[in-house]
Amino acid sequence: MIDWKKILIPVSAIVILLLLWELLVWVMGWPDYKMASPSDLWPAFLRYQELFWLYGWQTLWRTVVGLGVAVVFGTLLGMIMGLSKVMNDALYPLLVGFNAIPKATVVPVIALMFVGQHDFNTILMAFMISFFPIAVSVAIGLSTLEPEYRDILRSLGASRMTVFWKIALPKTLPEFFGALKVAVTLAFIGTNLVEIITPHGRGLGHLFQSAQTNSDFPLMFAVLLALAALGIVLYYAVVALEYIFAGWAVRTAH
Amino acid sequence: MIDWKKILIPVSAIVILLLLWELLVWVMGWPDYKMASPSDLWPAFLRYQELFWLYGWQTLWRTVVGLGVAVVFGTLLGMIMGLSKVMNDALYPLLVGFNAIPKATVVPVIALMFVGQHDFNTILMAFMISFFPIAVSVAIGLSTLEPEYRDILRSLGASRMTVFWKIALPKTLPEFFGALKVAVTLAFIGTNLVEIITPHGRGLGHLFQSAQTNSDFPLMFAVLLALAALGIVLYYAVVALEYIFAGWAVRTAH
Amino acid sequence: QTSVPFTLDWRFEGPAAPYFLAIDNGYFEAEGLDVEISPGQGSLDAIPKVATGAFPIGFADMASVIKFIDQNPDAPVTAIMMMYDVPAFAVVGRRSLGVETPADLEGRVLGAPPPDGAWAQFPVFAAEQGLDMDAITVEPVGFPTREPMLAEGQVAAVTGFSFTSSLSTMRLGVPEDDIVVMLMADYGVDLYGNAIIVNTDWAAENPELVTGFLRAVAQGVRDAAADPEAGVAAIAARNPALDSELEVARLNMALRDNILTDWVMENGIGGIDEERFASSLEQIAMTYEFTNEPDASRYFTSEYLPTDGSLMME
Amino acid sequence: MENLIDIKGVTHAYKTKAGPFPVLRDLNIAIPQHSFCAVVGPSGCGKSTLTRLIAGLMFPDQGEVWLHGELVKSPRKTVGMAFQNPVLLEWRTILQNVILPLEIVAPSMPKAQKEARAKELLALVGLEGFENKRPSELSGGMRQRASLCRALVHKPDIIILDEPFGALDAFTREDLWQTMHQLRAKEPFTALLITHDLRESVYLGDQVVVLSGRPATTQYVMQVDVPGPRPLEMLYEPETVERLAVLRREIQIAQGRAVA
Amino acid sequence: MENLIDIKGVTHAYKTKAGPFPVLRDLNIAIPQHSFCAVVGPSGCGKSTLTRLIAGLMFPDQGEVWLHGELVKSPRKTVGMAFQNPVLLEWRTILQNVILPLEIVAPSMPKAQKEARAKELLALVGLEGFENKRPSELSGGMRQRASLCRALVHKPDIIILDEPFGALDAFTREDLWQTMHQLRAKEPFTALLITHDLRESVYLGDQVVVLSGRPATTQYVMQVDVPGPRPLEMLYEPETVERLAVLRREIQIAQGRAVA
Ligand SMILES: Nc1ncnc2c1ncn2[C@@H]1O[C@H](COP(=O)(O)OP(=O)(O)OP(=O)(O)O)[C@@H](O)[C@H]1O
Ligand SMILES: Nc1ncnc2c1ncn2[C@@H]1O[C@H](COP(=O)(O)OP(=O)(O)OP(=O)(O)O)[C@@H](O)[C@H]1O
Ligand SMILES: [Mg+2]
Ligand SMILES: [Mg+2]
Repeated sequence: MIDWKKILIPVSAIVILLLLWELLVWVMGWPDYKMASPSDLWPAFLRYQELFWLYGWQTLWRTVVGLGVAVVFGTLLGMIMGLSKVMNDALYPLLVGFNAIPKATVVPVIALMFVGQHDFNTILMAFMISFFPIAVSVAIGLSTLEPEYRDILRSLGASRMTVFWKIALPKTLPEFFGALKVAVTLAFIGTNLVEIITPHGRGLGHLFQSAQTNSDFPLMFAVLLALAALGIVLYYAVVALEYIFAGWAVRTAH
Repeated sequence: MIDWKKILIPVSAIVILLLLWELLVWVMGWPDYKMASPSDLWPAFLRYQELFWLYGWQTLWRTVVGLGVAVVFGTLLGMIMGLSKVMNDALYPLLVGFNAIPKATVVPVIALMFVGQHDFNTILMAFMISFFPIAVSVAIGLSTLEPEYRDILRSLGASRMTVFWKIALPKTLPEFFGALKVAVTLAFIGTNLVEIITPHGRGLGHLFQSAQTNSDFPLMFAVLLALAALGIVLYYAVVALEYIFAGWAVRTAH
Repeated sequence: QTSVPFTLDWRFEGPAAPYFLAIDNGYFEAEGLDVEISPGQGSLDAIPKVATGAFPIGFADMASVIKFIDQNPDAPVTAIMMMYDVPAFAVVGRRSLGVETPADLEGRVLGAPPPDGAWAQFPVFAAEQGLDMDAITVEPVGFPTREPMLAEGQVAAVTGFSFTSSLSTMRLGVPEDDIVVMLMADYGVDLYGNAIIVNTDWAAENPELVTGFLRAVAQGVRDAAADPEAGVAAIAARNPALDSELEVARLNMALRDNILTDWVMENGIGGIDEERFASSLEQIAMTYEFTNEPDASRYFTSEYLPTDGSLMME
Repeated sequence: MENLIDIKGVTHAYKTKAGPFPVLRDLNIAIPQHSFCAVVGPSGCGKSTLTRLIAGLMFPDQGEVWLHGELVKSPRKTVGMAFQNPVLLEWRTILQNVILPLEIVAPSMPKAQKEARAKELLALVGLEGFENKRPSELSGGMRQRASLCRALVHKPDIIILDEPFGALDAFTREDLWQTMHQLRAKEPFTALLITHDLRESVYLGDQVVVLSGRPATTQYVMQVDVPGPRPLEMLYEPETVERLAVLRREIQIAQGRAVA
Repeated sequence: MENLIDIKGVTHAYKTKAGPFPVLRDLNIAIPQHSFCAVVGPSGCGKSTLTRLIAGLMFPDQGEVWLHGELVKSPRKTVGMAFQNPVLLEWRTILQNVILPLEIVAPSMPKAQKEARAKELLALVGLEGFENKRPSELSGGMRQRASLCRALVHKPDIIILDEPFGALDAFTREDLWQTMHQLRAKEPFTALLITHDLRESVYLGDQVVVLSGRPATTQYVMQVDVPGPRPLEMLYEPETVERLAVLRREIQIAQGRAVA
C-alpha cells in the first residue's frame, strides 16, 4: 500500500524548485558562467553520462566503506564513553575540538601522511568526519538506559555483556540511526572534499574539478545536482535500513 | 563551588594526547612536513601571535554572525515545517539534498554570485552550512508538542501566536540548543572553508593557506590546533548559553 | 578619479608586486584611477568575474582565457596585455633522482595534480620532446603533497609552476643545486602565460582608462625589477602572514624567467608575437577540443596597449 | 435552577482516513451551577472528547453545548482545565505556572495582584513556600495541586478535570480529594470531572454519570446527595459501598461484560 | 515452617557526595514459602532499595538477607521481578519478551519448550492471541500482564513486585488483582509486593508490612488470614474496612501526620 502523497509532495517540490531556478536564470538573463539553468544541465549530463555513473560509483563505495569504519569505531568509542563517566569527561572535549577542525585543512595533512594511498585517504576522511555523531549518540543512549531494564536481567545473574547485547545495544538503535542519518551525509561530504582538494582523478569531485578547469559551467552545476541526488539516495538508504533494523521504534513514533 | 574533577579530567586528557603525539613524532623521526610535533608549534605560534589573535577574531565574528542568521532562518523554516505537515514532506528531501552537496563545491559558485563581498560570502556560507540542524530540531520540537499544552491556553481563547510564544517556543529550547551545538561547529567549519578556498586575506583559514604557501608546516599544525581550540570555545559558549536560557532542561536531566 | 577593482588570479604573493607598487607609487592615481586589488582563486575564478562585469579588469592565464571564450563565445572578455611572455609551466625534477633532461622522465615517476595548469600542457611538452608517454609513470598527486613527494623521492619529478614547485621543494630541505627546473617554454611549448584581461563592454566605454591602467602596470613592473624587496614589502603591508624572503625569491624568479624575457627586453612588455600565438592555439588543440573555430583576434587585442614607449623595460 | 452546563443531544465523529469514527452519540448531561459532576466510562469511550467539546476546542457534529445560557461557538475565558498529566511548564516556577492563565485572560492586571491571587490558591492547597521551585523539584501530587491552582486562578465558571488524579498513588489521591472539597467550600465552582475511579466519583460528585462504550451515550446517572465538605470516612459507609456496587454493575454493562 | 525470605536486621545507607544517606534501619521481615507479603510505606522511604537487596543487586551495610536458607551474596536465578514501568523491550514481540529470562537462566532449553511455557502463562493472564504483537500495540494493563508473565516464566522461587499496578486505572487494577490470585492458585509462588494502595495490600497480601518513614524500619505487621482465591467482594466486607482503617492510621504515623 504505497502512500502516493508521500512521494508526490516531495517530487513536486523538487520540480517547482527547478522551474523557479530556470525562470530566475531566464528572467535575469544570467550567462552560463554566472549561473547555469536546469535546461543546460541535461545536455551536460547526457554528454558525460558514463563518467557520471563511473565516478558516482567511485564516490559511493568510498563513502560507504568510510561510513562502515565510522560505525564500528564510533560504536566502540560510544560504548567506552557511555559506560565510563571518566572516559566521557576526558574524551568529550577532545572530540569536540577534533570535530571543529575544518576538515578542508586536514585533507592535505592526511595526504602528506599517507602519500599516494588515495582510496585509503578518501575512506579515512569519510571516516574521520562522520564517526563523531555516532559515538555521541551511542554514548548518550547507553548512559541514559533506565536502571530497571538492567535490573531485569542482572537479577537473573546475567553478565554485563549479556545485558549489553540483549538490551543496551538494541535499545540505542533508534538514536544510532538518528546519528547515522547525519553521519552518512558527513561521510559523503568528506569523500568529496578529498576528491576536490587532493585531486587524484577519481570520483564526482574530480569531475567537478575537470569541469572547472575547462570552464564548463553547466557541467559544474550538473555535478552539483548529481551530488545532491546521490546525497538524497544515501540518506534514504539509511532511512530504509532504520526501517528494517529499528522499525519498531519508527512505527511506535507514529 | 567549582567541581575541579570536571576541569582536571579533560585537561589531563589533552595533555596526555599532546605528549603521545610528541612521542610518536620523535620515535618515528618524521620530518616537519610530514607531521610537526607539539614542541615545534609553540615557536610558530609565538612568532605569529598577533596574527593568531587578529585572524582568530575575524574568523570568530563571521562565524557568530553566520550562526545568528542561521538561527533566525532555521527557526522560521522549522516553524513552517513543524506546523504544516505538507510543507514538511515537501521541504525535507530538498533540505537533505542541499545539505548533502559538499560545501567546498558551493564556495566558488557563491564567490561568483556575490563577487568581492568577502564578509557577506563568508557569513552566507557559515549560515548555509549550519541552518539545517536548527530547522530540523525546531520542526521536530513543534510537531511533537503534546496537545494538552496547547489546550491549556487555547481553552482560554489564546491566539496561535500566544501559544507559540508562551509554550511551543520555550518548550523546543532544549532541542534547539542541542541542534545549536551541532550548528556552531558547522558554521565555524563553513567560515574556514571560505577563508581557505576563496582567499581574501582574513581569518585563520587564510593563515593556514599562507603557511601552506610558505611550506611552513609547524605553522600549519599550529593553526589546526588554534582552530580546534576556538571550536571548543565556541562549543562551550553554546553550552553556557544553554545553561542560561534552557538551564531548567539541563538541570532536570541530571 | 574612477574606481577600478582589479582581480588577481591568485593570492597576494611575490609576483603580484608590480600592481601594488603601481598603487603605492601613485601610478594609477596619476592616470585618474582608484584601483583596489582583490585576490582570486585561480584563473577560472578571475575570468568569470571580469566577464560578468563585477571586475572590469583582471589577471588570468591565457590558456584558460582561450578555453573560456571558446565555451562562452558571447562573454565580453578578452586579453589586452601579456604579462608573462613565458608561462611558468615547468617540470621540476631532482638531479639525484636521475632527472636532468626531459628524456630522463621516461622510465621514472612523474607526480602531477590532475587539475594542474602545467600538467595540462604536458602532452604538448611530451610531443615536442618526442617522449613516449607510456614509458612515464604518472602518479596523480594532490597539490599539497606534490613537493613533499618530490622531497621524499617518491616521485622523480613533478609538473608545476616553476616559481612555486622549485621554491617549495627547496623549503623542504632539498639543496638548490639538486633541483632542475625545465620551463616548458624552453622545450618547444609556445603557449603564453598570464595576461591582463578586460571586460570588453567596459573597455569600449573607457579606452583611455584602460590604456592608463596598462601604462601604470608597466611602470610597476619596472619598479619591481629595480627593487624587488620594496615590491614584496608593498604586498606584506597587505598580507602580514607573508614570508617576505620566500616571496622575494619568487618574484625574482618570475621576473627573470617569465616577465623580463629576451623578447620583452627587445619589444617591450605586453604584446604578442602573432606567429607564436597561432602556434600556441594549435598546441592547445592537441589537448583540448575547441567547440568553435579558434579565432586569435577574439582572444587577444593590442588596441589598448599604450604606444608612447612606456612599455619598454630598459 | 438554571443549568450552567447543558449538553443536549451531542453526537460527534472523528474524521479519519478510514471514514468517520463515531465517538459520542446523542449525549445529554446537565450540570447545575456550583455542582460537581463526575463522569465515568470505559477506556476510549470518548470522555476526553467530551471535555474538548465543552471547552470549545471542538464543535459537535450534531446537538448543542450550552454554557451559562450561551451556545458554545469558540473557546471561552471562563473555563479552567486540568489533565492527568499536570503539563506544568518546566521553564517557569510554580508561581509563574499558576499565573499563566491570568496572562491570557487579564493581561492588564498588575503583576503583584496576579501573584497575590496565585499565592492565595497555592497556600490553600498546601504549596506555601514552593512558589519559586521548578515543577521537576516537586512530587507528582504537588505538581497536580499546582495544576489545579492554575485551573482555578482566573476564577472560571467551570473547571474541567480530565482524570487529574489518575497517575497518583492512593494516599496522595485521597489527600487531593479532600483538597478539592476544601477548594469548593472556599470558592464555589462548577466542575466536570472525568475519572476511572468509582470511589473518587462518589466521593467528589454531586452526580455521577456513567457513559456507555463507544459511541458514548448517557447510560446511567446517579445523584449523590451528601452535602458540603465530605469526610473521608464517607467512603466506608454502607451507603457508599452500596452506591459503588451499583456503579460497578453499570460499568460492567458499559464495558459489555454484563447485561442490563 | 521455614521462611523462604528472611531479612534480618538490615541497615543500609547510600554513599552520596554529601555523605552517607541512611535508607533502611534495622529492618526485619520474614516471608514463609508460598506466602504473599505486601509492603506499604511513605514515598521514598526505601521500598525499592529493599527489593534490590533481596534480588542480590546490592548488599546491605549491616544485617543479612537469607533466601531459601542461603545468605544472598550475588544475584540469583530464582528471582523474578516486575516494576511499575513494565519495561518491555519494544523490539521484541510479547512472546519474545516473556521468554527473555529463560534465555538467561536456561539457555539450553529448546526454543519450542520455552515458547510453550510462555504461551501457557500468557493464556493464563488473558493474553492469548497477542503473542506476536509489539508492546506498544497493547494497553497499559495488558503490558503489565505480560511483564508479570516474564517475572514468572522461569518458575522463580520468589517474585518481587515493585508497584506493578501503580500506573493503571482502577478497573484494570482490580482485574489484575484477580489475575494474581488465579496465578497463585495455579502455580504457587512466594511474593513480595511493594504498593501504595492499602486496598491492594489487604486484598493480595497474607501479611501487610508497614514501613516507617526514612530510614525505614518495620513499623507494623498485619496478618490477613483469608484463604485462597479471594473474591473482589472481600474489599467491601466490614472486616476489610476495619483493617484498612488500622493500616491508614499506621501510615499516617509513618508519614508523621499522626502520633502512635
Ligand atoms: N483526533 C482524533 N482523531 C481520530 N480519532 C480520535 C481522535 N482523538 C481521539 N480519537 C479516538 O476517539 C476515541 C475516544 O477518544 P477519547 O480520548 O475521547 O477517549 P477517552 O474516553 O478520553 O479515553 P481514555 O479513557 O483513554 O482517556 C478513542 O478511540 C480515540 O482513539
Ligand atoms: N543510588 C542512589 N543513591 C543515593 N540515593 C538514592 C539512590 N537510590 C535511591 N536513593 C534515595 O534513597 C531513598 C529511598 O529510595 P527508594 O527508591 O528505595 O524509595 P521508595 O520507597 O521505593 O520510593 P518510591 O515510593 O518513590 O518508589 C530516596 O530518598 C532516594 O532518593
Ligand atoms: Mg481521556
Ligand atoms: Mg520505589
